[in-house]
Amino acid sequence: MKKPFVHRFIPNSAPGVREEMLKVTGYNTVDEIYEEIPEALRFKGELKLPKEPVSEMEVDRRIKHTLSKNRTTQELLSFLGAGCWLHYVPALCVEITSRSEFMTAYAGGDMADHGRYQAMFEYQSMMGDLLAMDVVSAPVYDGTTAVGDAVHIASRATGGREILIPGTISPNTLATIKNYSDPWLELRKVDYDPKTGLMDLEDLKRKLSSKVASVIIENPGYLGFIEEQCEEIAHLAHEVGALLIASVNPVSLGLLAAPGEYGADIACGEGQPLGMTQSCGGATMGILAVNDSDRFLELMPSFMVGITNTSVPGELAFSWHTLWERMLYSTRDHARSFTGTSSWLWGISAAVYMALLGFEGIKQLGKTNMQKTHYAIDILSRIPGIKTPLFSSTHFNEFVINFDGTDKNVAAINKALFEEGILGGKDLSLDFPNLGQSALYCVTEMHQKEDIDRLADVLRKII
Amino acid sequence: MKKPFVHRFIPNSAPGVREEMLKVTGYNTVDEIYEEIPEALRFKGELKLPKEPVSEMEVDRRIKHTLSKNRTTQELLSFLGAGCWLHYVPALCVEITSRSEFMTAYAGGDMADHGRYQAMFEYQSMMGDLLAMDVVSAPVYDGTTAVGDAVHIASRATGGREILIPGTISPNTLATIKNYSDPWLELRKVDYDPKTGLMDLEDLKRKLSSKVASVIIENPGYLGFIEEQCEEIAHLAHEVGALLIASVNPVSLGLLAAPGEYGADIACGEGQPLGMTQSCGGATMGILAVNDSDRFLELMPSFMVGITNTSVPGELAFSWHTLWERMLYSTRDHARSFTGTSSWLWGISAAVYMALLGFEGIKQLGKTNMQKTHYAIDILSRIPGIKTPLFSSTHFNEFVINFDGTDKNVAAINKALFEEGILGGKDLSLDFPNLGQSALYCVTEMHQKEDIDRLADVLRKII
Amino acid sequence: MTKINPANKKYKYQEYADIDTGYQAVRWHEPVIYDLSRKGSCNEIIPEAEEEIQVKVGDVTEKIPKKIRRKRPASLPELSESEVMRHYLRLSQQTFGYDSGVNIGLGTCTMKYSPKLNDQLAKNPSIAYVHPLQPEETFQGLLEIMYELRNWLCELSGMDEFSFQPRGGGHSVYTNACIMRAYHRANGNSHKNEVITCAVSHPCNAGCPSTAGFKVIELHPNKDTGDIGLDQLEAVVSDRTAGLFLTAPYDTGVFDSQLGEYAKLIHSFGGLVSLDQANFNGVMTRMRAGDIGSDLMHFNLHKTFSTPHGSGGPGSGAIGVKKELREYLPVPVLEFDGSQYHLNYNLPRTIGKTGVFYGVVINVLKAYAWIMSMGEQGLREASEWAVINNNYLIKKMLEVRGVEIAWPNRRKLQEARFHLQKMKEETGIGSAEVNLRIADFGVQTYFESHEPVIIPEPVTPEASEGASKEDLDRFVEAFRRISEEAYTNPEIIRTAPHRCAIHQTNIEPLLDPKKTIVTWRVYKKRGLT
Amino acid sequence: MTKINPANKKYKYQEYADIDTGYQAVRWHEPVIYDLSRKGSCNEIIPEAEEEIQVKVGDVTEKIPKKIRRKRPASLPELSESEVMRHYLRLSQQTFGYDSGVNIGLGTCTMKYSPKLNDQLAKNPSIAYVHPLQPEETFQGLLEIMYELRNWLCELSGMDEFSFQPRGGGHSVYTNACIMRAYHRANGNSHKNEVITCAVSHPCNAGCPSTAGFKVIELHPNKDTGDIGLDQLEAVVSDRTAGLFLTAPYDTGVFDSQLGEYAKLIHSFGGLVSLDQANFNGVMTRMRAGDIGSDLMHFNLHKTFSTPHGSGGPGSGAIGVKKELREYLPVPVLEFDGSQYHLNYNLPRTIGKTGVFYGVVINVLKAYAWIMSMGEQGLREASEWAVINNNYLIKKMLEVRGVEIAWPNRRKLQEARFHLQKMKEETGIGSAEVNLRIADFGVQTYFESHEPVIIPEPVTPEASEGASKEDLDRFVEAFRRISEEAYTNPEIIRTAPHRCAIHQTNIEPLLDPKKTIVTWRVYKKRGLT
Ligand SMILES: Cc1ncc(COP(=O)(O)O)c(C=O)c1O
Ligand SMILES: Cc1ncc(COP(=O)(O)O)c(C=O)c1O
Repeated sequence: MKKPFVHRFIPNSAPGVREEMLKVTGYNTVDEIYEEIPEALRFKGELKLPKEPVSEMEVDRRIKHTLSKNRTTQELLSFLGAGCWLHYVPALCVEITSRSEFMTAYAGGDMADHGRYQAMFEYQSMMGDLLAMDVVSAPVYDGTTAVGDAVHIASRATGGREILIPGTISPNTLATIKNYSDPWLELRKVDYDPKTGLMDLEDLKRKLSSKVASVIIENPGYLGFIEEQCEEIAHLAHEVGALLIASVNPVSLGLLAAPGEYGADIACGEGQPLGMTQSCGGATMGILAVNDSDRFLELMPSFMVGITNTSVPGELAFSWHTLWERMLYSTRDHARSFTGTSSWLWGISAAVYMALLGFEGIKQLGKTNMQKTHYAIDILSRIPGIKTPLFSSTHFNEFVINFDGTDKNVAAINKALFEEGILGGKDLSLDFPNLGQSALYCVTEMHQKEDIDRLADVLRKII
Repeated sequence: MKKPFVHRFIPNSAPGVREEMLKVTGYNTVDEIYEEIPEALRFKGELKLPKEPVSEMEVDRRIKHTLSKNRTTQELLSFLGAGCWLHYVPALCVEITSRSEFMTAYAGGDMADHGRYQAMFEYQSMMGDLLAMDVVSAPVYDGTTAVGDAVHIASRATGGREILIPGTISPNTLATIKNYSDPWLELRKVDYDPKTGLMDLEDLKRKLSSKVASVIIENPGYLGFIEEQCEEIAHLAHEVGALLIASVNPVSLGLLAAPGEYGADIACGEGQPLGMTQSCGGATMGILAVNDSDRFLELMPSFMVGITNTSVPGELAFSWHTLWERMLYSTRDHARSFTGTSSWLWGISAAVYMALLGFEGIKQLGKTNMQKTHYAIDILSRIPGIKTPLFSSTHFNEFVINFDGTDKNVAAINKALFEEGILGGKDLSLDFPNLGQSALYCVTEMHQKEDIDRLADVLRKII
Repeated sequence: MTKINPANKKYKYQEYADIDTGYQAVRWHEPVIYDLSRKGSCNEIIPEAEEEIQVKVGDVTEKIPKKIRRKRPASLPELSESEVMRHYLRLSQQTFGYDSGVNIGLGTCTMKYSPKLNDQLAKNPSIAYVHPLQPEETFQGLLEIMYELRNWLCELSGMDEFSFQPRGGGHSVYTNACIMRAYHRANGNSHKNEVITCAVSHPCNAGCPSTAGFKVIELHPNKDTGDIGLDQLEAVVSDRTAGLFLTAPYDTGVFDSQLGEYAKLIHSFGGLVSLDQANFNGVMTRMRAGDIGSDLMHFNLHKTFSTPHGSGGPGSGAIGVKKELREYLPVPVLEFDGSQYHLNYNLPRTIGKTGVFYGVVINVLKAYAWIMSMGEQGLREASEWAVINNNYLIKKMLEVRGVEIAWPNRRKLQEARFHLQKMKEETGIGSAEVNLRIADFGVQTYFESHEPVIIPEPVTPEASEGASKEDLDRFVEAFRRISEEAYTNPEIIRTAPHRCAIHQTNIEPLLDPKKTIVTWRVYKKRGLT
Repeated sequence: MTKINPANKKYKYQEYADIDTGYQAVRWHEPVIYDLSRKGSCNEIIPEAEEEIQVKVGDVTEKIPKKIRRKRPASLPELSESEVMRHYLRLSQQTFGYDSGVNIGLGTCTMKYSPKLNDQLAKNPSIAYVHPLQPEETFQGLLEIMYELRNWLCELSGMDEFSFQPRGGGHSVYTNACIMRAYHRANGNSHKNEVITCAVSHPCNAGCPSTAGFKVIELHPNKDTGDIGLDQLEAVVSDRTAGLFLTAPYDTGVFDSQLGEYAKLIHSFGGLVSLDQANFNGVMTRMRAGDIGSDLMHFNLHKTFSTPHGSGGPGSGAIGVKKELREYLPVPVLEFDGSQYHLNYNLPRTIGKTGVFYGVVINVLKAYAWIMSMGEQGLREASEWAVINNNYLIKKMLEVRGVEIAWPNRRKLQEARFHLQKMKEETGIGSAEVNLRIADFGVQTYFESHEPVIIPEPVTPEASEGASKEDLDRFVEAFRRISEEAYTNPEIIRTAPHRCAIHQTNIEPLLDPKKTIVTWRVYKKRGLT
């Protein structure tokens, strides 16, 4: 008999249970069962792995020790955004998403897991209101994959093969959708106005044709400015039968027109600002929505929780079986999507966030962000050698600083800032070489006036 | 109409609700109701308080900022114990005690709150097993008040007026029970053997008489040694009709005899090691238990959850109405206790802790503590000028270091240690002047070998 | 809009059960944890000492003298981690917390929302991992918070100094009794050994002075006014009077109109006044104990000041005293020298300690965060809302057949005492029975009354500012439906609850010390009898 | 010892309801959050900008061009904080999580205990407050953890490099398909545009290559063996074959005995093999994808490696490739130079990105902590237990009347496909019906089968090492009782559930795009039809 190996994560590993259970199975040893794996395929070598189990306390100690090598945006003063933002995470978002039931549920039936289906329906509904869109799916992986999904929807809906994208598109999004559109679609950049950053409508018109499946806009743009021509772009796109995909920041929608208001057919975005910590970019959720049109509903690739009734009159219920046949699970070899397990927990976080702040709260949040951002722009723009904002449009909570007027490049400036405990904005010189030595700065509600002043002081000192 | 003041903690503060509700009440204004307070008693002055509400984010920011001025035993290497110990807090204790239902429930009925009553019964049961006592109450405030309660029980059970206490008793406990025994009882210290720290049985015999209500022992003693004469002390006490009160460290009971095993009539202790963080001494629970004897049961001052059945055959239930008439709520002007709201949440933590570790786990924990402590004693005792352990008895996880052989006092040594990031042991020179320049050191499972080695190195350097 | 189960208006309950309420608690039928035990299951939470240490010191447990070694292993249950988690998760779900739903029933408890932020802040390592005996300069942040709260509470109470050492309301009143005792002794007045209280103050106002050795004189409220009345007080006050211990407002909801006169009278006999303001919730910014003659008083941070009730604690008491009594406070007292915060132990007349260290510091933090969140304006509004909510409740409750109120002539602040004497007479259903049934409606049970039960068949709910109109309506609706049942089908009530996790609990054996069992080990030996 | 409600053996259910199971979920009848809205309620979570800033910049929102300003306020619900808390607390209680109870039903999901420590560690500010674009040297701790996990997964899989960029299993297979596409293109083999998979591999093995533009050939398992068989494969493989996408073991629990041969065959045609080892749980340390010819593969950290399922994510995929394919991986790849960890973006042949940043880093941390907790020994034992538990379950399930198993001649590892064809024939009750009823027994529903449904009336539970014998017995007991009902009183099953938070859901409208409603705003407009 094998010496029992009792492990805290294996209830049956208590002494005696193995024998008792093996007896029922009819096998003498578990190796007998493993004979099912052909001899040749079985692994018999040595693994370079830690051999022994480690106690909980020791795991805690070691990992905390390792993590303590990280420096954080709580300790450092960070102006990094570019797809992952430092927003306040309400205590309730943490409380609710930490609830064991939500944290550990998975794929249970409509009735057994009714609570999380209702929560997800509520996420979809509130997000629908925020976006002014009628159909919202459970969150997909992240904001970039949401655009990827949107691109597929658009091409299938229109039959078009071209996707027009803004010249200022987020490099992350671009990299992702490059894969997604391959081999179905061709991405073509539309020029932007170098002064305002806005989409060049003339160039757009030039590139629009019946081959175009959709036009993508980002609002606010990756470079922080507000794209104000949404309605015109929608109109131009629709004229040639193309769709408008609007990728938006949900916390801007208290102030900015909602995609549904300017005629977007598909809306997407990154939901991380809705109650998720930065987590090194590891806590994200993709927002995906379409208008309530038969044309798009069945093209949604991801789970949607629908509302329905039950055998008891008056009782409402929620189910994830919504249009099951459109999903990968059913379409299989003809699928045009792959979203399975995605980001439901963060959808619940977003639901809590929206319910907690309400529309007025989100509006106020937007205002706070804009005011702080404009304060930063204002005082930074006074620093000799600095040009900001690089674009003349209105900015939401990110903006570009150009350092060409100094004798330092962004890398050097960021290094110098870091020595003062500041994380400077994202260096744009690689992704946008035509912007010269520019960096993308982000200011949110989390920045105090003195933080911004400190940035200005230090910048003044080092450039 | 008053401008509505909408606050996130006041659901009705939404606009319009006040008017609607006041109308139902029949009053025009709330001031009309307040007229019930006689004019002369009403406050009309100015309060020096922050006027305006503060947003959640701002509260979070300010308090984190203030707290960041603290230095912690995670960052500093701490050897402080003396009533509040640095033990590992299992993740499950945090998880369970953070559950909203447990965190926010209070005084609901047996059936509405059945879960927490069952949890409390389980705490009592597991603690009873650990102590080998048949009657355990829900936790009282802390380990010192538990001794205070014990003293009352003993005097009421025996009619005695004297309490004999160990010469090495914890100063905190002593201070508390001085109040508790006033005016009912007289505390008399029993000498201890200066070599071993153990209770001087000859002195005990001298002081024992029919006037004695009880003898208190601490095990391990406040000064860290194991009191090994418990059985003899119990015997001697019982001979004169006095009771034995044993105040014990619950995590020592994997190794040390349980109070019930050596004839203690009342057991108490501080439960903080059972899954509570140090929290500046703010997370404590008093363990209180007696033997299953009619003599004591009704003298228990605190809530006890009893087991019973229900109207449905076979169903077990739990109730806090146990012997209601013994409680303050009923005895009122003849009460000999005052425990109301106490430390139930920590009782649940302790239940989780005991269930999670099991007896074997607690035994192992004790062993780890003892081994590390003895390792510390061993290497520290080699440092010239240091005498440790001051007492020759076996130690559990605390021990006394005497620095009389150095030219520095404890205060100076602790200061020097602190400069190296070490929190030295508790200075005993005030509470135990006869021990000279001595300090009480604590070593637990949380100390790594290199921590102890570092202490030794630094001590060697500074003395 | 009453929100009892709106979707369910058309629900044919009868199909599934004979008695429906629009609510059903979860029923896990979860066994006592011992019955989940599996021999040999264990969880490696704590590691063994490092190899090197083990080699160096060996099995030091053998150094423990035989006679003091554990003899028999404790028969703790043995489960694996996930099973422990599952078990307590289920028990938590079978617990009706504040967040779970309407908690208006629990009068005198001041059930209100405990902000989650505050709970999270209290777990911050910068407080969780502070040892109380660290040098003061290493936890100035915490001391600052404590000192600020002290300042705020001084303002709110009109007192001069505060201590947070007591860990609850009873603990506070007791500590105040100890201070009173010390004060009279120090002034050579050891003969002052009587305290006066009243039957509608929280029982600890009688019990704590008694525990501190005082003889307690208990007055009853006047049948007509609900006050105790100066006449009664004059009849018992004497040179032996050490002090007066009263709750304000009373558990009955009556705010004694002559408090000021009582204080003067007591003072004229050299006594002190200790006011129990655990239930301060209706009068914040409206009255201050210190202004109306209190020498000592206390707040419950776990009531008015929102710290979570933790299933029955940790609470936190905050005692306030006038400056003359400061020197008697338990040590240490907080001080601020303009730049640093200190813990002063050097109080020659201190009563010493009534509990360990500095009290429930985590709750001090939570109360501090709560007041900061409210601001003075918020505190004032909170009290107003407690009062409006309660008066709304009164009006609505009195519309329910069989429900009456004590001292209807008095305006009530944060709570009121109702009673069901009429219902009892007419149907046989009284308060205890209704309380069995009410949780079936998905609202928390209610507090009936402290002893002595002066008003028979008492019902004492309390609607803090945390209650919404919808909550109040739901609570009243439950009462209305139960009243209907009382008059039509009282058997439903007598056999209640039907919608809780378990069924009607038989408390009879728990009232008999011969039958009482509070641990599994005794249950295993004796079983229920 | 079967622990279905032992106390309740003598419980007269009939008194209270006609159908009892020893379980009842909570029923809050909680409205949709919009129906809890109160006009004007709001919560000050985020402050306004500081006075000075406001004064300085004014209302900058007016700078937003009119045409892009929000036109109509979103009609989000308005509740106060405690009401939001209560609502979601209740919804959570109406959710049957892993910790809630037996989750054996969910085959292919590998439901196991997610250690709470790991969840807590993932909230540590040292990870929660790291921005992905910080300089590498400021998050070496995190990179170290990622790199170590990479090393461990390389060992466990026999692959040479890992990427954590995919955020789930489907995402992983898709990313692998992109790599395969890039590889063939880079080698001038753009004509290789067919992939082969089989019907009992997870659907994403067909769907993801399809999404990546491949033509997908789907084989069916052999009726007798459950394998696909070399003959079938030989019949479809060709020069156009880009690769093979298989799950191992199959969803049916069958471990294809000819995997090695398939790989050789595919390789001989210049194709690649991508193995889906999301369900690695039964074979850890027993077989390695890399050793048996896989060029690409993936694990689901949210299955085998214990990261919590989060109600449907975040999950985390980990894709492993052989060194020849490293250059195609999404960027950045992790590197270690002996002292520092790096994120290398400089991979000339990279497919770029399939998702943002570095993947679900918090799950990487949790998986790392889990493997550390287990050690190699623990991993091996966990797999053994998954296999023993499953085989125990098989034996017990087959004792239940009407339950049969597919491919009974094959030994099953971590899961098996049962079916109820006999029960359906004999009683009219099939798998879908039983699945309606099972949650009434306080256990989670079960996974039936992926499409295509090759085995009619399928039932696919999976007993990971997290299941106890008692759990297994309870699950089987539920099946036994339902089977009894099927043969005696099938109406109970057809009208089920009776013990859940709600009643039988009508999914019919949700299968019709004309009727489907997924947001409240549309529901308010149209209502259910
Ligand atoms: C007025 C009053 N005083 C004192 C107390 C006692 O408080 P505790 O339970 O914290 O001892 C209470 C608690 O209900 C109370 O309402
Ligand atoms: C074998 C297998 N492959 C792939 C997947 C898909 O994983 P995900 O849901 O993370 O996309 C699953 C999930 O059930 C699976 O079991």
